[in-house]
Amino acid sequence: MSDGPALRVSGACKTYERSDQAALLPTSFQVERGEFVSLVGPSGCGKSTLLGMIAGLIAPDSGSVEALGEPVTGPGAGRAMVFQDAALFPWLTVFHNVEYGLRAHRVPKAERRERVQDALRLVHLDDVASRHPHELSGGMRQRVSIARALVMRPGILLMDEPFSALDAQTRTILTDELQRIWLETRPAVVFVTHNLIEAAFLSDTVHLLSSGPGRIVKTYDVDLPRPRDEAHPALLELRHDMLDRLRAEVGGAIARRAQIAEVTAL
Amino acid sequence: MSDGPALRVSGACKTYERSDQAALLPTSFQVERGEFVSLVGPSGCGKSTLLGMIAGLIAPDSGSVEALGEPVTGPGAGRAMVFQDAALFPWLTVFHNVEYGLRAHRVPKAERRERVQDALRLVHLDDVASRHPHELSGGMRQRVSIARALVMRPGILLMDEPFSALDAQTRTILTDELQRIWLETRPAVVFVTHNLIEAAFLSDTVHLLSSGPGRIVKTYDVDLPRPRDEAHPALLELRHDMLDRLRAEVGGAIARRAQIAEVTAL
Amino acid sequence: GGGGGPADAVRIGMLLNITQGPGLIAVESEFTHGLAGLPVEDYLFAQGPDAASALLSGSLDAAYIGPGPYVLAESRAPGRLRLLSGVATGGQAMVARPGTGIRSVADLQGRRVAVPGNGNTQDLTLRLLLDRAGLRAADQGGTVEVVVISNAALAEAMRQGVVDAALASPPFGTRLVAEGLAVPVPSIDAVIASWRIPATVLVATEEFVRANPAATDALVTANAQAVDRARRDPATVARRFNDLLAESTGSRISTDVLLAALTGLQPGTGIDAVGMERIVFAADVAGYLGGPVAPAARVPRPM
Amino acid sequence: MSAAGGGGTGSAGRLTRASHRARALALEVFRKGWFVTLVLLVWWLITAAGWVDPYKLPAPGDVLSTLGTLFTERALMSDLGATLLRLVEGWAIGVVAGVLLGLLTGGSRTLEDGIRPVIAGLQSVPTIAFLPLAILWFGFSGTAVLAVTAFGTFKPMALATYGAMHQVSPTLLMAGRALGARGLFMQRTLMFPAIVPSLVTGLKMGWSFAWRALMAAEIIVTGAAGLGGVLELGREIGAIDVVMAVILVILVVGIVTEQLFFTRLERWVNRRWGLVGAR
Amino acid sequence: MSAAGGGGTGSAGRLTRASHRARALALEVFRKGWFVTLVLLVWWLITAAGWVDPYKLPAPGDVLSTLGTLFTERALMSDLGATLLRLVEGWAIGVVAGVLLGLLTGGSRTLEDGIRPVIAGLQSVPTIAFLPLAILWFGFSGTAVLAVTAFGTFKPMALATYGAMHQVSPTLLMAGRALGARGLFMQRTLMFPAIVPSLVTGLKMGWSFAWRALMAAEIIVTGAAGLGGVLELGREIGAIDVVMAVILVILVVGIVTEQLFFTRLERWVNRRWGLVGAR
Ligand SMILES: Nc1ncnc2c1ncn2[C@@H]1O[C@H](COP(=O)(O)OP(=O)(O)OP(=O)(O)O)[C@@H](O)[C@H]1O
Ligand SMILES: Nc1ncnc2c1ncn2[C@@H]1O[C@H](COP(=O)(O)OP(=O)(O)OP(=O)(O)O)[C@@H](O)[C@H]1O
Ligand SMILES: [Mg+2]
Ligand SMILES: [Mg+2]
Repeated sequence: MSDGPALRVSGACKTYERSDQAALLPTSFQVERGEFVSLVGPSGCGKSTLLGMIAGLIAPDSGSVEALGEPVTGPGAGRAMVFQDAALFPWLTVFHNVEYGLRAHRVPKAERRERVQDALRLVHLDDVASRHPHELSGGMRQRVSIARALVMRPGILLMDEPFSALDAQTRTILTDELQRIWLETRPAVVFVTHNLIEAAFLSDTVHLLSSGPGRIVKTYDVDLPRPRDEAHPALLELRHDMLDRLRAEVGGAIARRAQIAEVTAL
Repeated sequence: MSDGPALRVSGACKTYERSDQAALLPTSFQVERGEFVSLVGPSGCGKSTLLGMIAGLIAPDSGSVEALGEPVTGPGAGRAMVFQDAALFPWLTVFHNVEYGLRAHRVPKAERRERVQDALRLVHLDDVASRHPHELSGGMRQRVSIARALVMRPGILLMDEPFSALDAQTRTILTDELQRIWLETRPAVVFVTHNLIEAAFLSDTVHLLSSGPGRIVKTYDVDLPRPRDEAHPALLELRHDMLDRLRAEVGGAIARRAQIAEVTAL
Repeated sequence: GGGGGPADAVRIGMLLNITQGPGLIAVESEFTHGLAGLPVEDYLFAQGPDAASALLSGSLDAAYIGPGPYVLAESRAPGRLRLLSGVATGGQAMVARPGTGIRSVADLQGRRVAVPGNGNTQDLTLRLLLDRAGLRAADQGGTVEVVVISNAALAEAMRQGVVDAALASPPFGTRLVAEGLAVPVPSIDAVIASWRIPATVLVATEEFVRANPAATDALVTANAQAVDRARRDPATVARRFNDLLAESTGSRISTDVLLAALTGLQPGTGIDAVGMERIVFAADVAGYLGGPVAPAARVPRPM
Repeated sequence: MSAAGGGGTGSAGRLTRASHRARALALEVFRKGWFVTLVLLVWWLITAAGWVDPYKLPAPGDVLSTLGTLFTERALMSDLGATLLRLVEGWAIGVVAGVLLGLLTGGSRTLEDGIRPVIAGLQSVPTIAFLPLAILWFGFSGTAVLAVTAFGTFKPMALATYGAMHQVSPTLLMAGRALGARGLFMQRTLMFPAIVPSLVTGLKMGWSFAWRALMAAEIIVTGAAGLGGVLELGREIGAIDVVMAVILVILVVGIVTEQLFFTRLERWVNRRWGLVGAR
Repeated sequence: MSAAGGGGTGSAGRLTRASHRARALALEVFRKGWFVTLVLLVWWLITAAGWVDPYKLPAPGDVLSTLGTLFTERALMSDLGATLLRLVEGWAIGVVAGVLLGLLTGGSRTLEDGIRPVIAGLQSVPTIAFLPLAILWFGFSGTAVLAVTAFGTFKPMALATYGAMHQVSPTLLMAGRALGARGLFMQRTLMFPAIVPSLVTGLKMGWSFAWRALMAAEIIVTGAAGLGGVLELGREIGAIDVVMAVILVILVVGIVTEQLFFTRLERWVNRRWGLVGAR
């Protein structure tokens, strides 16, 4: 492994087949090792597309993605992903869900066992290892999903709106948890969210995207000591800034969409 | 119609079949004509159950609900409901969706037409009347759902997490819209949400519920002039109060649940 | 037709089977001018039992069927059908797989013998043969296994050695012999021929006969003419059969085979009372009867 | 989108697009046709090499020429027409009856719990078993055949309707009830349209069952027009080429109805009901 | 919950609960049994009143006594056994083959696009049409019957597998791919378990098709023991009571397998896969 940045996205862009507009214009940014980066922006601005390209699940039309010093051509053990709806395998127990990626990478059984137990302990779920996903609450399911990613010991952790399906209270609790876990394990993180407070609270850097077509329109640095408090006035102020910017962008996007609608008579 | 309160819930409670715990303990409260009341509380605390009883969709085990001076025994035109996922009929156009309740109540065709157009104008959707729901954005769908309720000219409007499936930006816009519409039409509203800012921003009164089993644990009055601004410090402070209280409640609920889990070996 | 009153057409069912030759040729000549002023509608059935059911359900007025289905229908719905006339007698052939050495009924002991269907002429005749030789079918606790194999599958069954012998309806026995898949067993054929078992009879529903006496008379007369023609000129039957076959499936059977098969078949309007009696007896032995068959039902009762 | 083919004139651009489309079409034809081609090739090879007796597997050419003979001598076209007419009739009756029964009894738990297991049980009895009853009760004429075909369609459609009704989103039903819909109005304006997408899938299944039932029924009266009779006569005289020719006709009809009717219907319904990505 | 029956002693409470349970059971029996009872009653009434000739519709009692005779004198039990054995065998082979084909070819668009329409087309051809071919190819032995039954099951199972694979949540597949699953590992550990709940529904449908195919085959290849042979016997000798007795047996077998096997399997899978309300 080289000592460069954890992740380098260089001019990656994407237009989906049968679509008349780019989902994401050429985009470049960089994530340092151990850095926590958030992507925020209105619905459809290409956040998931960008994350998919980093994960190696979507091939960029042009441009490139380099992760941990190597070009991304497909999924790799160094990058792990957490999805919005947890995406656990309902027929496997918690233990076997977390173990799945290790099996896919042919890790020997004894080592698998140990690493899974470590990961479950990290998210405080070692006592429900033998349950099935449907026997867990939404928050617990999402923690299993995080453990399933962390067990791969990823250099880069990718999270696509991991908490947006949870209720506000559980969400607050899990955000705290994520900060703790990240401080303990320190992967580079790319975190997608709609929740601006969440982004401000967790991140070192926040990229704000806009749609129609998708691109990064502004980048914020958050220089606050950790662990942080959600009610810190600087965070609230940052949220306010981003909200204003977003409202302007969404308004613009809506105007553009209306124009398109007129032309294509949707 | 008498001149009493819009709604009087007296000791209504509910235990679902095959459940070992009450979903809602005997609950009483009152909503004045034209008042905006919110219900907040953790998941599973019985908010939807309470709303269903008011709508006449769920029969309380004991206690009673009185709406616009008459006891509730089933759905009635005086009470209209808006659901979390809009619940539009996908095979009908926007116009016919809004018209549906009027058809069910055998309103003559000419009057239906007029009332639907009025309702659509109110939510700024008169130009998409002939589209189908899947041709709309999430925010537009939810506005159709509101029009579908308002067209019934309800004395009481019931809303169950109407904005929780929307992204943050759309949500903010719709919350503003709802305040405007409510100020124009002035029904009594019972509004369920997880979003504390939203509740504080919109309501005259907020009831905070707690689960295990469900009951009202605290009531807040919000005496601020309208139209309001979301960033008003009094609102932020109220949110903070409620959040603290909720955290305490949720913690308690989790502790209680753990106890139950031990006993029933879930 | 149907409904009890006078009919406006005579609906006649038959099978595409050369034992029904007189019926097949009647359709293109004797029936063409109608029967006592009523037009004839003809229907081709795949199997006798279906034609019998169609008679009982009232959707046919008359039919050419084997004596087996007639007797069985009479036993379950006594008095609903009326035997009008004989059509043909004989025609079945016992054939054996080469090398089995089957020469007499006694040789069938422990063998598998094919018939084309349960309760049809061949099935009943075989049971009669066994009974006279002191043997029993396997389903009656005996040693001879009677298996049902459709005419179509018979050649393949012989080839695969699934059966040792078959009592076949014409022309399928002759065809097996012609194709070298089986050899005839003349001694058994001789016994069967001596029994004068009807191959095809003409029946009508009692209801139709009562309501349409003139048409019934005309039907019996027309049938007699067709029978007479078939007896004098078997080639007409062969040609007609092949035409119908080609019309239905686009293929034909060799005329030589058909003519050879027709030599054992005697068209005739008479029904041998003893031959009929034997059929009833065999059906009883096999346990097929739903009730007794009155003696009066075993002989033709034209008006 | 960036300009395609950079620098070409308008007509050149159009040409490029046309050749693109041609290539896409060729790819499509290959993707959908390679397996059929392969099967035909293997079939032809086996028979041409003489590995199998022709009476067991006639050559593709022989089957085709038999098919030709059937069309000219037997007027297979009118058989096909008669069969399709019966099929559509029986199927339509079965569909309407099944969906109506489902809609009318599926609302009540007592009605459904009593009726559904009986229909499910009957569904496990092959149609062929009911044929003797149908002939006795309805006669062999069109009525019996129609009755059997309709009955064969009715059972799976009723079961599909019950199944679909249980999958309707409870929120949608609640929304309807809250708006004042009740009883027949509810079943007609909400329950029925809500289950249409599931029913479309059911229709295809019902069609397959209708074919089965009809073929079994047509076998009785072989002389009358109808594919079943041809099939049975071919079977009776051991003409395997006739059997294969009829199979071929049924197969082609199956593929054509699937592509021309069911796939389109499904696509239309899915679009109308917003079940595929909007836009 | 508030104390039930207020003030009773413990044993009285238990009694009350027992009587509650008895009442619930009675209600359940009524709910599920009323329709069957009604049908039987109407049947009995019609025949007892003599409105229909007994050769068209025998009385329930007559059918029962025929059933008894069949069991004692015709060894119907061994027919039933033979049929069920063939059914299970043919069905199992068809299920395994269909699911395997679906899993192995459903991953590639080219493979699926080529094969699926052919199978869908074949599915529209009633099994009865393939019988003559099966007899020629596999002989008279049980093999032909088994082949036809397996083939009859194979087609709907393969189609069900394709259908189920298209409905697997793309996020789940993406999660698997992101975790490094590929190729056979992916199909085996992710695709297969993901489609199991849909397949369970498919199994029931396959069973119904297997019955149809088997009955058709047994009716034509009647040499061996089997319900189909008895059914055909009843038809050929015009004994409608035998036909109805066999229908009754098939019906009872259908209901019993549904209740004892499929419903349980479905419930188990749904619980294991978390498809019913978690708790
Ligand atoms: N598989 C696909 N095929 C075609 N278009 C797609 C596909 N996936 C996404 N898109 C389109 O690409 C654009 C960007 O989508 P993307 O999912 O990346 O947005 P997003 O920012 O994640 O939105 P959200 O916040 O709603 O999750 C959208 O316009 C979307 O409709
Ligand atoms: N139909 C039902 N049958 C049995 N239990 C139910 C049913 N509906 C709700 N419950 C239970 O009753 C309790 C209250 O449910 P309810 O839906 O009213 O909560 P809620 O406050 O609306 O929750 P959320 O915020 O998640 O919507 C929960 O424990 C729930 O599991
Ligand atoms: Mg996204
Ligand atoms: Mg709720």
